Amino acid sequence: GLLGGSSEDGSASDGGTSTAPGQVEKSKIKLGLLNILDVASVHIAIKKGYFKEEGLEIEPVIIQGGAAAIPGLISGSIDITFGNWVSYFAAESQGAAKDKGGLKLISDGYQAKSDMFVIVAAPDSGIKSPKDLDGKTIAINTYKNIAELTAKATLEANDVDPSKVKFKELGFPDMEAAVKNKSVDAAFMVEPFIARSHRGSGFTTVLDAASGPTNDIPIGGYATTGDFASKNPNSVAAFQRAMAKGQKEAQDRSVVEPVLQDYAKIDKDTATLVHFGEYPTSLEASRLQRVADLMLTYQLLKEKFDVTPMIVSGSAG
Amino acid sequence: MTAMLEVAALGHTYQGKDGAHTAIDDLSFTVGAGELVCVVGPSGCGKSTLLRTISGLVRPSRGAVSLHGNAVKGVPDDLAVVFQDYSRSLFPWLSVQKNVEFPLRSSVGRAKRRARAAEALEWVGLAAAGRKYPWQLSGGMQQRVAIARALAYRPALLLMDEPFASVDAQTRFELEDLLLKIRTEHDTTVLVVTHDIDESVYLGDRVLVLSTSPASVVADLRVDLPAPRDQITTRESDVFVGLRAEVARLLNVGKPSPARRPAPGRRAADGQAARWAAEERAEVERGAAQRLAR
Amino acid sequence: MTAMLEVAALGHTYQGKDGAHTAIDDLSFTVGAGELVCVVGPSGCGKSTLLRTISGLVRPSRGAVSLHGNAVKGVPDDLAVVFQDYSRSLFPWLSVQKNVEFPLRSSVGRAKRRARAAEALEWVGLAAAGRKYPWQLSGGMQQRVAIARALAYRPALLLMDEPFASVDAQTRFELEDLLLKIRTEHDTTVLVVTHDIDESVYLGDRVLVLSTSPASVVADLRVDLPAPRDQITTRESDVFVGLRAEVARLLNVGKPSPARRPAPGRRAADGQAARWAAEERAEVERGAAQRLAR
Amino acid sequence: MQNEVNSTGSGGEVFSSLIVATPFDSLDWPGWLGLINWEEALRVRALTRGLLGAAGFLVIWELFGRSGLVPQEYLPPPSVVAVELLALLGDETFLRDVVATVLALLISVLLSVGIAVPAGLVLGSVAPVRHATRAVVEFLRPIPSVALIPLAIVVLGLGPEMKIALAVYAAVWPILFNTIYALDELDPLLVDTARVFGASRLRVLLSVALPSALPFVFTGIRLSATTCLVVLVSVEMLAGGAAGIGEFVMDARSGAGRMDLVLAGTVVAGVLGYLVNEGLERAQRRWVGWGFVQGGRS
Amino acid sequence: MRALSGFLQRWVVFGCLVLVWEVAAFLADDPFFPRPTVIAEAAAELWLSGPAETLFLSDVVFEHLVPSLTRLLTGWGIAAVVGVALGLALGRSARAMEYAGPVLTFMRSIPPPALVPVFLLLFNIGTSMQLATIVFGVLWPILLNTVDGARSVDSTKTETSEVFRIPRAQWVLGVVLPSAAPKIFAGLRVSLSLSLVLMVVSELVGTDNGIGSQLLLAQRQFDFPGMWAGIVLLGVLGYTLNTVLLALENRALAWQPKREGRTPATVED
Ligand SMILES: Nc1ncnc2c1ncn2[C@@H]1O[C@H](COP(=O)(O)OP(=O)(O)OP(=O)(O)O)[C@@H](O)[C@H]1O
Ligand SMILES: Nc1ncnc2c1ncn2[C@@H]1O[C@H](COP(=O)(O)OP(=O)(O)OP(=O)(O)O)[C@@H](O)[C@H]1O
Ligand SMILES: [Mg+2]
Ligand SMILES: [Mg+2]
Repeated sequence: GLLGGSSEDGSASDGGTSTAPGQVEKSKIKLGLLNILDVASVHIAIKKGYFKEEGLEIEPVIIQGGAAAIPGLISGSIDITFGNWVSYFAAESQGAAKDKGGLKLISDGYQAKSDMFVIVAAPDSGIKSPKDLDGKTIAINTYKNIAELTAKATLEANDVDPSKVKFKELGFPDMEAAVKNKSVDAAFMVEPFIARSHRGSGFTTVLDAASGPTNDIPIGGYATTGDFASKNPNSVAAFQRAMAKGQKEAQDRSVVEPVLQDYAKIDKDTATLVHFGEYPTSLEASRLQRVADLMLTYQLLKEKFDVTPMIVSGSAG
Repeated sequence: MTAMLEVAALGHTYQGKDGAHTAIDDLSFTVGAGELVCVVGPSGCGKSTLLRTISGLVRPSRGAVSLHGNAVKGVPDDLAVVFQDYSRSLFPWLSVQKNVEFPLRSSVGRAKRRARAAEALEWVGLAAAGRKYPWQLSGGMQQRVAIARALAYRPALLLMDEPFASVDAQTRFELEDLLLKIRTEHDTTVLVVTHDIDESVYLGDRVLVLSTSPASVVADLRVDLPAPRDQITTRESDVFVGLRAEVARLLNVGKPSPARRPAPGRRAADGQAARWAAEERAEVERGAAQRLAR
Repeated sequence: MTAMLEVAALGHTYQGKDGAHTAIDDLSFTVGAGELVCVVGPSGCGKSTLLRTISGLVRPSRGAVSLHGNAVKGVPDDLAVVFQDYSRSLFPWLSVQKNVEFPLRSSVGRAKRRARAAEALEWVGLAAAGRKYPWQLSGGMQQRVAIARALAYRPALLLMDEPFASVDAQTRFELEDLLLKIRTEHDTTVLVVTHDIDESVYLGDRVLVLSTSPASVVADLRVDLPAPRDQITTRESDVFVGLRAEVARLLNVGKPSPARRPAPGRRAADGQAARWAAEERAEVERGAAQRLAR
Repeated sequence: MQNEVNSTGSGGEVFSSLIVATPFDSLDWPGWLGLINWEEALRVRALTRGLLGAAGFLVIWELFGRSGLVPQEYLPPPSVVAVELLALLGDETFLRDVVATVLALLISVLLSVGIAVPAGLVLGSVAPVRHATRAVVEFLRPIPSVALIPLAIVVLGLGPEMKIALAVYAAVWPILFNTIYALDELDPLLVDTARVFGASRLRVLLSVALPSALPFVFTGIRLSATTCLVVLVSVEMLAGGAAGIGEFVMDARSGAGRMDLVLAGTVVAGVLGYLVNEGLERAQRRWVGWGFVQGGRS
Repeated sequence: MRALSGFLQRWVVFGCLVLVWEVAAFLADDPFFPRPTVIAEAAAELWLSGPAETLFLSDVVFEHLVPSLTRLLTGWGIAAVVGVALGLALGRSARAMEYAGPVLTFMRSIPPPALVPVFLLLFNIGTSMQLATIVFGVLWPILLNTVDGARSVDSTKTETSEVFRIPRAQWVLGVVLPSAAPKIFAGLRVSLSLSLVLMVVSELVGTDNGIGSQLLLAQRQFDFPGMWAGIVLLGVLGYTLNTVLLALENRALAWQPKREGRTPATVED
C-alpha cells in the first residue's frame, strides 16, 4: 500500500509551499466534525490558517455521533466529514452512497496509541487484570464499532473468550457513573474520560485495547463522496495539503492542549493528563485494510472488503 | 289551501342493542301552507321523533315525508326547529346575540343580521341579554333564545317542540301571541308540539292528537276559532272550552273508541275505570261542544 | 310546626366579565318541617338560583340559609334536587335503573336498592324503561327519571325545579298526586318551583310569589285547601279558584297589592285587566275532570 | 371574589369561579377591562402557587444533591446549576443556541397545528376516511423519530428543516387524536341545530364541530408543543447539525462531562416548555374559556 | 360480503400506498429507501426463519421482541395508572394544579436523552431504567388528557353528585372517570404508540437486547432493509396493540350514543 500515501506524505512534509497547482473549484467547505480529541488537527489547521493558505474556507458543522455524518454527506449538507473507518467501510459495503459515487477517503485522522483505548474498572471491583474480565459486563459506546472490535481482539489475545463477555451500550460520559453504580463491571473508555475517571474516581486500567493485535489500529479520518471528489479535485487536494500540515502540528502536545480546552471544553487539568493518539500524516491502504479485516473476523462485514478503491490520493505532489 | 307538508304512512323504529323500539307507526297527515298545527300526545309517544323525521334529521324506517310534493331527503331549505332540549341546542361558545345570528350568517349581511337578531331578542323579552352567554341565562331565558333564533331565521316551515315549557304563564301568553302574529305576518307554516291542551287549542288551526307509543293519529281536530285570537275572548268562547275538553278526552283514551265507556272489567284493575267515569262526568257537566275535524 | 328551612335576607350576585348581575335580592321566608311550598315567579327572576343556594351549591353573596337552625355550608345531608336541566343531570353512561340507584349505592344494600329504584320507576310510569340509557328516552321520560331518582332517595328536604315541565297534562296530574302522596307518607319537606299557577295552588301548603329579577318575596300565600286533595274536587273549589287568581294577579303586578283586582286605569294600557277577568271566569267554568292516581 | 364555591367533599373547586370565559368568535372583548383586577388577582395567586411548587421541587433536588447519596459531580444541586445558568445567560453563543431552538419550536408547533387540526376534522367527521386511513395511521405512529434521523438527513440535510420535520412528525399525533376524539364527543344536538338552519357540511365542521372541539384540541396542542421541544432537543443531541440547546447540552456532556452545564441547558429547555405551555394555556383560557365553565357536554 | 367490504375499506388505502412505494423505490433505487418486497424478505429472514415447533419464529423474536414488549407494556401500564390517578386528582383540584402544574410542565419539556445521566444515577442500567424512560415519556398525554377530562365534567352532573352527597370514591369512579373516559382513551391511544417510540429510545442506552436496539444497530451498520424491517415491525406492533385498545375502548364506552360508524360530526345526506 504505497500507492499515493507516500507521495502525499512527501509533499506535505515540505511545508509551506503555497504554490497551489490549480484553482480550487469550491472554496467554502462544510466540514462535519465531532467535538472529540480526534479532530484536534483540524482546529489547529484552522487556527494557523493552513486552509486559508490553500484558498479554502472551512465551515465546521458539528455533528453528534456518526449516524449523522454519512447521511449528511449524501444529502450534500456537508462536503467532507470526519468519521470512523468502521462506519465508512460498513456504509460502503452496503452501497449507502452509491448514488453519489460512493465514499472516498481523503485524509487520515486519528490512530490509536497505547493508553488511549482502555478498559477501566473501579478500584473496589476486584478486576485487576484482563483475565478478571471473563464473563463480566463491559460498557462500550457503540456496538459493532471500533471499540467492540478492539476489545474483542485484545480480550481474545489475553485468553478471554469474547463471546462470554457482555457488552452494554453507554455513552462515554455516562460510563463512569455506571461503573460506580455497579450497573456494569468495567468500561471501555477513551480520552478525556479515561483521565477524568482516573483522576476523579481512582479507576484503574485493566486492559489496553490498542495493543497486541490492535496495536496502532487506525480509528478515523476524513471522507467525502465520489461525486464531490471528482468534481472538486483541486479543493480535495488543497484540503489534503492543509490537513497534512495540521496533522503534523498535532504531534506536538503543547500545541494540542490549548486547542482542546477551546473546542472540546476540556478543563486545563484534564487536558494535561490526557493520552493522545497518533495524528498520521499519510493515508495508507495497508493500515486501513487491518480494520476491514478485523471487521470481517467479527462479522461486521459479510465478505472480504478491499479498501483501496475508496482512497483518493493527494493529487498534488 | 295547498298542502305544504305531507306525512304519509310514516313509521320509525329505533334500533338498539336490546331490540328495536318502534316510536312511530303508520302516521299520516297533511299540513297546508300557512297553517298552524298543534301536535299533542302522551309523553314518549313519538312527537319529537316525528319532528326529526320531518326536518330530515332522521331518515324514517317506513313511509315518507314530502314538502311541496317533494320527498324529504336530508334537511330541507327554509326550515327552523326549536328543539325540546333547548339548552343543549344553544352554542355555548357564542353569545346570545351571536347564537341568534348564527343561522343568518351565510345568507344575511352583517348589519341586517344584527338588526334581525336584536329584533327577535326584543320580541322574546331578552333585548338586554344579547351579550351574555347561554350558560349565564336561566332555563326559561335559554328557551326564549332558541325561539328567537328560529324566528329571526324567518323560515317557511317552523317546527317547535314544546317551545314554551320553561317560561312562566304570563310570558307564555305573550309568546303565544307573538307566534300567532309572526305566523300571520310572514305566512309561516308552523307545527307546534305541546303538552298544554289549552295552548294547543288556542294556537292551532288544527290539533293533531297522537296515541301512546307507537304514535299514530287519534284525531285531527279543526279549531274553528276566529282570527285574530286573543287571550281573553278566545279562551272564553264555548268553542274553545268544548275543544279543549275534546282534546283532553282523546288524549286519555289514547285511541278513538266507538263506545264512550269501555267494559268495566277491562279497566277496573288499574283504576282506569274510575278516572274514566270522572272525566266523562266532567265533560257532560261542562257541556263541551265537540266535533271532529274533517 | 317547627321551621325546617330558614332563608334570611338572602341575596346573590353573579360576577361576570360584563359586570355583576344580581339574581336575588333580600329574600326571606321559612318553611316548616313537612310543608310543601311552591315558588312561582317570572322567568329569569332567580328561582333556580334560590334552590342552588338552599342546596349549598352556591354560596350566597349576602344573607344566610339555615336548616334546622344550622347555617348551610356545603351541601346538607338528606337533600335531593330535581334540576331544571334534567337531561344534563342524568348520567349517560348508566342505564335508567342505575341512574336511579346511583345515589343509594353508598347507603343501601344491593337488593334493596334495586327494589327501591324499580319502585320509583314504576311510580313515574317507567317500569319498562329500566334497562335503557337516558339518551334513548324522550324528554318527558328523562324528566321522570330525574324525579324517580329524587324520590327513591327519600330525602328529608326535596327541591324541585319545574319538575313537570316536559310531561303531558295527564302524566302531570298523576305526578302531582304522587308527590302529594309521597310527601304525606314520608313527611318530606318539599319546595317546588313551577310556572303553572294551578299546579302551585293545587300542590302547595303555601305559595311563594317572587318578583321579577332581582327576586324578592311578593307574597307568601297560605293555601287553605283540605287534604287529601284531588284533581277533581279541589280544582273545582272556590278557594282554589280564588287563590289561583290571586297568584296570577300577584305575578303580573310583580309586587303585593291590597286590592284583589287592580285599578282598571293602571292596566287598561296593556289589556291585562280584561285578560284577567276572562281567566277567572273561564276557570270557574272549566274545572277539569281528572282523577287521583292511587 | 369567588361567587361559586362548593365546599363539599365531592367536587373540589368549581372552575367557573376561577376562569373567566371570553368569546371564541367575537373579536371585541367588552368589559374585559372592568374585571382585570379580579382576574389579575387570580392569576397572581396561581403564579404564587406555581412558584411555591417549583420551590418545593428545587428544595428536594438541592437536598438530594447535597445528601451525598449521589456524587455531586453527577447531580449538582440547583444552587450550583443556577450559578452556571446565570453565567450562560450572558453568553452569546448559548443565547444563539436558545434562539435557534425557540425558532424551530415555533415553526414546528405551527406546522403541527396546521397539519393535524384539518386532518383531525376530516378523520373525525368522515367515517369512511377514518376507516380507510386507520391502518396507515396506526402503522406510522409508532415509528420513532430517532429511527428516522438518517433518512431525514439524507432527504432534508443537516439543517433545521430536518429537525423540524422530525418534530412535526412526532407532534401531529396528539393534536390529531384529540381532535378526532373531541369530535366524537360533540353533542349531536348542536350539529342537528346547525343543520336544520341550513348550515352546509363545511360550515357545520368549521363553526360547530371545530369550536366545540377546541378546548380539547388545545390540550393536544399543549402536548404537542412540548413534544416538539423534546424531539428538537433530542435530535440536536443525537444528530447535531444546526445549532440548538440540544447541541449545547451534548457538547457539555461529551467534552468534559460537565453535568452542571448539562443541567443548566436542561433547565432552560424546561423553562422554555413552561413558557410555551403557559402562553398556550392563556390562549386557551381566553378563546375557549367557555369550555371550563360549561363543563363537558355529553 | 359485508366483512369483505369492511376489510377492503380498511386496507385498500394501505395496500395502494405500499404499491406506490414499491414502484417509486424501484425507480429511485435508493439504498436508504428499499422496496417493500426487499424489506419483507429481510423481515422474514430475521424473524420467521425459526423451526416449526416455535411457529417458525426465530430466536431473535424471543431474544429481542419478548423482552421489549414486556418492558413496553409494563411501562405503559404504569404510566396509565399513574397518569389517570394523578390526572383525576389534578383535574378536580384547581389548587393542586396550581401548585404542581408548572413543575409538571417543566418536567414534560425535558428530553429523555438529557435525563439519561440522572436516570443512570437513580436506576440501575437495564429494565428499571428503561421502564423509567418509557413511563417518563408516555405519561404526559394520559395525564394531560385526564386532567382535561376530569376538569370538564358537566357542571350539572357535578352538582347532581354533590346534592346526593355521593361519597368521594364513588364520585371519582362513578362520575368523573366515566365522563372523562373518552378523553382518557384519546390519551391512552396516543401514548400506546408513543410507548413504542420510547421503547426504542430507552434502548439507546445500556441494553443488549430489544427490537429498538436491533433497529438502531441495523441503522448504524447501514443495513437499511434490516432497519426498515424493524420499522415495519414497530408498525405492526403499533397496529395490533391499538386494535386491542380500541376493542377495550369500544367496550368501555359502549354507552356512548355515537358508537358504530357514524360520528356526531358526520353529516349524512
Ligand atoms: N352562572 C351565571 N352567571 C351569570 N348570571 C347568571 C348565572 N346563572 C343565572 N344567572 C342570571 O341570574 C338570573 C336568575 O337566574 P335563575 O336561573 O335563577 O332564574 P329562574 O328564576 O330559575 O328562571 P327560569 O324560570 O327561567 O328558569 C337570570 O337573569 C340569569 O341571567
Ligand atoms: N335514540 C333513541 N334510541 C332508542 N329509542 C329512542 C331514541 N329516541 C327516542 N326513543 C324512544 O322513542 C320513543 C319516542 O320518543 P320521542 O322523543 O319522540 O317522544 P316524545 O313524544 O317527544 O316524548 P316527550 O313528550 O316526552 O318529549 C320513546 O319511547 C323513546 O324511548
Ligand atoms: Mg319530545
Ligand atoms: Mg330556573
